[in-house]
Amino acid sequence: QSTELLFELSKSGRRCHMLPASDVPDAGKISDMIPGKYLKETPPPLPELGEIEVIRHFTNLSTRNMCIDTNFYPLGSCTMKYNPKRHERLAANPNFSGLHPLQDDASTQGMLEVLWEMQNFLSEISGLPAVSLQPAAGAQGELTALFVAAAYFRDKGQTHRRKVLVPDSAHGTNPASAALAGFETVTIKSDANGLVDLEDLKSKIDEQTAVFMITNPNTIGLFEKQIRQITDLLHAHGGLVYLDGANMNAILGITRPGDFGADMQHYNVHKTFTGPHGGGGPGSGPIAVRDFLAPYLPVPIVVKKGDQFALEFDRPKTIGRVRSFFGTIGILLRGWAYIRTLGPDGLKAVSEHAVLNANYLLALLKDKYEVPHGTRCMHEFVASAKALRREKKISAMDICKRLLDHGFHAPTVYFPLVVAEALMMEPTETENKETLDAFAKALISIVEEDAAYLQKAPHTLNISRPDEVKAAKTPILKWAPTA
Amino acid sequence: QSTELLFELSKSGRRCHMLPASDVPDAGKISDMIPGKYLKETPPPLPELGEIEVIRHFTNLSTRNMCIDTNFYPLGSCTMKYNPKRHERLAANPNFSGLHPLQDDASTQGMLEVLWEMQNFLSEISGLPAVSLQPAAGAQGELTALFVAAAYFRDKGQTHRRKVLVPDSAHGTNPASAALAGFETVTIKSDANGLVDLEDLKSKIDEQTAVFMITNPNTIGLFEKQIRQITDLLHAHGGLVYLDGANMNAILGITRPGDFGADMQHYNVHKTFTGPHGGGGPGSGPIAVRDFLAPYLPVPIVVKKGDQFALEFDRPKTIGRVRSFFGTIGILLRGWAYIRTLGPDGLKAVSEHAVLNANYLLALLKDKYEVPHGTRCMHEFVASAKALRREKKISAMDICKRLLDHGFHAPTVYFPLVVAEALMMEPTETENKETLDAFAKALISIVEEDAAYLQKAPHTLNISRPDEVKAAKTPILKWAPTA
Amino acid sequence: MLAKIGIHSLEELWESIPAELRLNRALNIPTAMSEIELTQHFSKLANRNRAAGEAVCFLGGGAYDHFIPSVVDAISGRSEFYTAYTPYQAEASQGTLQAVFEFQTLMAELSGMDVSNASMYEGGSSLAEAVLMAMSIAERRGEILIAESVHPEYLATLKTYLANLHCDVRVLPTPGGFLDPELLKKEINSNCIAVAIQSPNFFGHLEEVEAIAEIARQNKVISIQSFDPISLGILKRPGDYGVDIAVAEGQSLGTPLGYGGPYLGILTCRQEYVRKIPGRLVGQTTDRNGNRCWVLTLQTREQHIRRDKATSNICTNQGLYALRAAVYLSALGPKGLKETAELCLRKAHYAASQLTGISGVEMKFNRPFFKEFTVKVPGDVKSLLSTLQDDGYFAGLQTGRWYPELSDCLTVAVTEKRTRAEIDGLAGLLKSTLSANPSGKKQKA
Amino acid sequence: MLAKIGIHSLEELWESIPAELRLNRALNIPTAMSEIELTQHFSKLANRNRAAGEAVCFLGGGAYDHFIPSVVDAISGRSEFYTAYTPYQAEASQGTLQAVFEFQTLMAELSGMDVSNASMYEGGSSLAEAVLMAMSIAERRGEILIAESVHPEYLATLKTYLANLHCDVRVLPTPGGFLDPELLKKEINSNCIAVAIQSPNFFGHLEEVEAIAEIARQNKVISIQSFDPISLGILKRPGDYGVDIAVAEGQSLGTPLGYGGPYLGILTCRQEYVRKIPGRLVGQTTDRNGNRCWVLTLQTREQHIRRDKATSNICTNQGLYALRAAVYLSALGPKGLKETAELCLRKAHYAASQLTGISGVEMKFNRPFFKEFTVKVPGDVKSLLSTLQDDGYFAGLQTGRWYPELSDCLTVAVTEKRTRAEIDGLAGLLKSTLSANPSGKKQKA
Repeated sequence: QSTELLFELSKSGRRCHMLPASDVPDAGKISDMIPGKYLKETPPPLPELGEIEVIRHFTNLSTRNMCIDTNFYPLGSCTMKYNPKRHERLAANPNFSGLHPLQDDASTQGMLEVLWEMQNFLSEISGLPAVSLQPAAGAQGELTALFVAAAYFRDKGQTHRRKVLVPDSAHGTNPASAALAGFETVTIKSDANGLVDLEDLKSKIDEQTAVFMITNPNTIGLFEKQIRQITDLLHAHGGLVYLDGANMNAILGITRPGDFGADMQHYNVHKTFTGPHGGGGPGSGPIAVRDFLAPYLPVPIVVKKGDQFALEFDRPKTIGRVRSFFGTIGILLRGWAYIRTLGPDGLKAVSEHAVLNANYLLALLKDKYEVPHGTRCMHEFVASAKALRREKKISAMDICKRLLDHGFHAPTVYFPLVVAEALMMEPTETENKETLDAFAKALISIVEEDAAYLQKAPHTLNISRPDEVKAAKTPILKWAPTA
Repeated sequence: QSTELLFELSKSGRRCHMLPASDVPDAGKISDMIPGKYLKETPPPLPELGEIEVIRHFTNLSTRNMCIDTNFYPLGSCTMKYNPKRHERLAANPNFSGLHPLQDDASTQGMLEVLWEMQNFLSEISGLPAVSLQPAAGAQGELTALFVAAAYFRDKGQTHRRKVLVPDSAHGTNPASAALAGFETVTIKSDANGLVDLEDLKSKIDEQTAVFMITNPNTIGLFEKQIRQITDLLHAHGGLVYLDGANMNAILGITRPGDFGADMQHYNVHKTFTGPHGGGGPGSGPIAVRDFLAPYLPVPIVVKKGDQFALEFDRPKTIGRVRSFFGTIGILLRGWAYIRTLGPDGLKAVSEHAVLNANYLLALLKDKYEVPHGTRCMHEFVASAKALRREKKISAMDICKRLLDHGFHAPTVYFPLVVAEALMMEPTETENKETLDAFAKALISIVEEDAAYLQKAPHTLNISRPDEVKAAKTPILKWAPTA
Repeated sequence: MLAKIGIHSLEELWESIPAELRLNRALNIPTAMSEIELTQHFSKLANRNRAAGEAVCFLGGGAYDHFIPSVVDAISGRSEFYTAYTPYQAEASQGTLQAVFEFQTLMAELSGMDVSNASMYEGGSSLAEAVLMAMSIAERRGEILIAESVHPEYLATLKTYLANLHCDVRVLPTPGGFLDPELLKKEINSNCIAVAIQSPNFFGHLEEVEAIAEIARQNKVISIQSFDPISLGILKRPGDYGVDIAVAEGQSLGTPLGYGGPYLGILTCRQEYVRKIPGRLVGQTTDRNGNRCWVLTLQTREQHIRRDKATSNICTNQGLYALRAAVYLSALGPKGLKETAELCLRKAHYAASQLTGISGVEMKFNRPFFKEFTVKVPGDVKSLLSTLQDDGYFAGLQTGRWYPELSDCLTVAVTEKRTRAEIDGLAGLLKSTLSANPSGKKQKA
Repeated sequence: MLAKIGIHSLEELWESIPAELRLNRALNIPTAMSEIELTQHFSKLANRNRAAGEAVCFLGGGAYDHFIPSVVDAISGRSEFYTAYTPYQAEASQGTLQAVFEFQTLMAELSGMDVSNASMYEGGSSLAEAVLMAMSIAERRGEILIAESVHPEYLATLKTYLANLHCDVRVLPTPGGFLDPELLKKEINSNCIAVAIQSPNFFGHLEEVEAIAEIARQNKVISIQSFDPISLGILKRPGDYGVDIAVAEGQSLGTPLGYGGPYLGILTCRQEYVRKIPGRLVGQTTDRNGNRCWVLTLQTREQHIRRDKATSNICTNQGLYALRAAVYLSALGPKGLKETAELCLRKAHYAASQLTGISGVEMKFNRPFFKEFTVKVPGDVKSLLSTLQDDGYFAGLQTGRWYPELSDCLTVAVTEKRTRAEIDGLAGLLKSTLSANPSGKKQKA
């Protein structure tokens, strides 16, 4: 089907959505209501299309995507697990989706109860008592937590704490968030086992240290065994430990950040509690913190007074807001529904199966693919195509693109940065054994193929490899009639 | 993606939908409630699948279909026009979709008002005063009308009227319906112009004639100009005229069956009033009849008494029922919404554009494709590949299959039977000029291709041509473990 | 476009329609509405309906308030399924064809029968078509026996279908709430073509299917059973009993109540009758490359080829609702179906025990039942129902609407969705209503 | 699977987690619910909410009850869109990439700006990110001027974002209901980096965008406007006024009210700032066969490559809601957008005339407005609103909640969905309430 753009399909005079005539008494021309200097004669040059054209265009576009409902999607760290359909049905309930954010609390008691429960659930799962549901995505959750940390240190008069320590295997948002919260970033090395290099940490920690941002399990898929020593060290120096919660899927009901010494964490509701990813959002990034950090959380927080729920705004030490209105409700509702349908045993089973599947896939692959950091992992692991590249001229990217031909989305590549030619694979708990077997078989068959053939992959998709350099050199970011 | 069957994907112990535990007091074993002789120890051997497997399976299956939302579908006589999305939203309204069919009328006044209006709309559009919305599909509408005719003649003591006359270009359901209503079918020939051969009709009509079933515009896409003479002739002999309403899309607000002499007609709501076709149903086949036939219509009918609506069952001469409950409500609601959003001008515009599009397509094709019955048509026309077959060994079927490669669904082929190598094309009013141009271009390019290549078409779909003879010879109608 | 056609105005499109036959006025229907107006108008109409979801629904009688898992809507809402036509072009329709083939297999497994077709309109006409099929198998006209405990609307449909075919329908009385096999033995004769029953029947009770199928077999009469798909999670299947043709209303398998339609007709039969089966069939075959694929098959049976020799005129069927049923059963699996059936059974039996615990309320028939049952209640049933409805309960069907001799009865259906609190609520309300006013009419405040 | 891994129990999976750190109890959360139970429970919760659809909604303040055409839900409900991830693998994600490229183009056309990114979280943080972007353009720290008439929650967000960046936010008062350009001229100085306004502003009134952009330009200060997408069907666009960065809450473009999220942040700017734009960008390129295609581009700006030099940490954005906006605008087209805007305008002005026709009610500010306006009412606003709500009207926002000096005001929003009957209903009820009880408190029966 066609890939013409909306604008190319446009024909003057075509209409899809029709509006009713005005039913209020005619008050004359528009310029009688608003002075002409504010008005524009003609509306913006949007495309003109009939309904069949709108629907065919976007329906056909949709078929040019892989997605969880059609393909296995082992995108490490992104936790692309199946999104239960019951969540979609609930989130569409008009008595939830139709609430205006500025209605009074008396008219939103059902909503507030869900949100209040969600605060409690996230608190219990992290082992940290206070929760803010406001952040719009994981990265904003990180940032919010660092705002909280900055406010805390300011409140304590410790404005000299300017440093945020970040492992070299961390997500790229960590240092970016630190910078935006006004901190300087110090990188901590990984050791040969892929864990935080304790000696390096010790050498860099000092009285200027504000926060250590750690991902645990880390992005290599390993549990930081020395986590207690690390958190003790930070606390001994008056610093805080921030837990990047991107990998929470591995430890639900198994171990809790609050119990291993983290002071703050964010969640990716859309990963751990399976909000659909929407082709790049919306996310939702609630944070949980220790008691002494609670006063700084953004407002509002849901509180329960007797049997009534209310939004609490009156929190004098709050950092304020990181967005307007309450938060990414639609995703929070799905996360709440997920937790309610799984219960404590189900949540623990999620992590058990996520880790089981990752270890099984690792076991299937380890003879053919180098996995630099051991033969066991948590919910994901990182293979390296370094040797393949050297010996057979097969890069991680070539493997990825060829996997697409097999009907599998590619793993995360070239991340974390500490592994050369990294292929970061996270099968998640929702995939079955047959899928993992088929995926491993495809990966193993690929390394036997001719490198020149792989370099031209994919061979069966809508397009071949795009020219990314050209895209960046002279960016074309919108359609223009002459383009 | 895989085409394994559900049953092949099944693994013992997998579950998708979970049920709650019983919340009523335990009354013991099942066999304490129902004697063991009625019970089966093990449930039927249904497949066992997780939710991700169910969703991936059917989602991937869906991508192996062409449909209106992705492709042009010029299936003559089937009227595959675009189905507005607003209809789907309305039909899902829980206060309509959640009504039990045996609720009392007081609790269904909104529903009854819609149905009452729909009766009136269909009456006005056909020019026939009485309507039954009960028939489940067009074919059942035909049958119901013939039941009505039979009851009418029985009531009048004219049980000798045993014959139903049917043109040779008629839909196959016409004679089948006649047979099931206890009539004998007499075929009326078409003349050289593709219209009913008046002389043949005159020679066959007699006092045993009960009904003449006519499609107008007929399946060749021509308006039966002599329709008034035909209907007068029937009436003069004491017979009734039945109008097959499959082609109503051509004449909405232009001419009315009641006005040109028909006594009964059916509608295909899913064609004319754009209910989605669902991959082969549901349909909805209401009928409209003259006053003197109204007493025989199935029960119930919606009536309005004061400002209240009610189902009327007390109609002593009724033929009874052709199905349980009211009818195919979901499709009727969509049809009602279509009529309400188009209004009188919009409905007329439907037919204008349907006929305009068909004539335009005909004009584009007539130099390359033989169109045996003239250079003008109503909403559809029938081309013939007879000459192509003779000269280039290209059959109608080859053309069809090759069109699929171009991203167009095929026209109706080998129907009507009166045209050799028939290609029956109905573009409908919802397609735009660019689509018709592209379709004509594809059709024209095909006849220039090598016959051997065409005979192997399609080349780009999920499968090549299936072996239909094998399928019919030893039918495999269900999966079996050993198959 | 006009120029290409060679005309100058849209008016010329109609030149083949004689002027005197044209409608020279606008249709007398309301003027066009925008989507906003339509939505607002429809919403007002919706508020004049009271859906099953807004009251506690104990209504059955062939349409049941079962739960529909969200996966069913998710799949049937894909436009590749719902905006496709009948899969005439197999190469462009493998999605629908494979799904229907799976539906056929599921129906055969569910019913224990050998073969299923691609679906029928709904339960009532399925039964009528089964009888037509029996006539076609018998190759003669003759008498059809049918139990009075079959759904009265199915019976009415059957009578309409047979009205012109010189084939009598004889209704066998069921005073005990089921067809007594001894009665059948007496009534069956060599003129009979088929005997039709429904189990569980309209009153909710089980029929003696095994005995009836056996009597039919001995008399060379085709046995037809209309069944409840959900009940087969725990009950023996038509195939286990050896019936010849088994039909059903498939609404329970993932179709909304929808005021009665679209529903789903199911028709299954023994292998030997496969070429007599009405409607469409999907068969497995291979393509030219040897790949497994599916096509519409045995179409020669259908009316568009055999035309006036057809024994059924069914053409379009219920493709989308067959898909829904396939997704529903895939989602439930054997354990889910069994658990659903068991919940229905337990809750219905609990409801029966609670209702019959009320003074004056008793079971009408002493017969096993699955999810529906008929009780005798004191006073005027119609006003009793109306009172209960005012308090938020659709308490059951007024049995006397179809069976005048059962005018003191109420037929109550209980699905897996009903909770103990709802059942207790109904029982409590019924009790208080009856004790306040034994005539059943609530005194308005 | 255990054998393949080389372990004997699931417990062994956790051997890398020190035993003392493990949670040796079940999580203290409620036990699992089936879908049936969840549905029933959620339905009870839903009944404790009163949605905008169940009352007549005149609430605005950055979230508006606009109509959402059914095509929007139909497309965004396709799982190929909503269950896909960020389009990192371009070859397998052309659907999302092309849709986002179309979104970017639509946003540029809508706002009259040169470039749009792939979306931001929502309106408030978009404004904050626009200011961060301005700081990055200025390559220095300095003062940010912002009109008090900007949405108070956007202002709060901005302050939080800048709290640690040594950059002061100075709020310019708007006593006349808009930022007076003369005031700006006085307050602007060489330390300023950016000036931010919202038009239509929180009170519903238009700002003097042209004058303000001009003053900013003359002072080499970045001008930032937060706009209302719907208003641009009739109003001059940010690009027409020459603002540097234009942001918006895109909720009006096909996103449900949803109690405030997910919403859609829009960020557009002039071409010269393209490499300073935060968030993702989709660019057009060609594949190896020369076919036009789309990729994520200019990713070097993003934090996962620049890491600690990033000036924004935004990563995941609002892909699905950008898609919804693209479908919404495609469905409306230029005429639909204009008609929608005109309906909002006409109905809002009618509502204003009806409300100010009531004794004691008057416009607070004498300024042009689009679909929202602020009136002064007698008596206690909070109890007045509560009274009107009891009668089915969400009559407006209590302006004093954010502006204590406006405690006698009500801000009323009117979309194209509001009918004359609803507006008359509100006016009638307000009149009768006020005349019955000038304090605004309705006497309960």
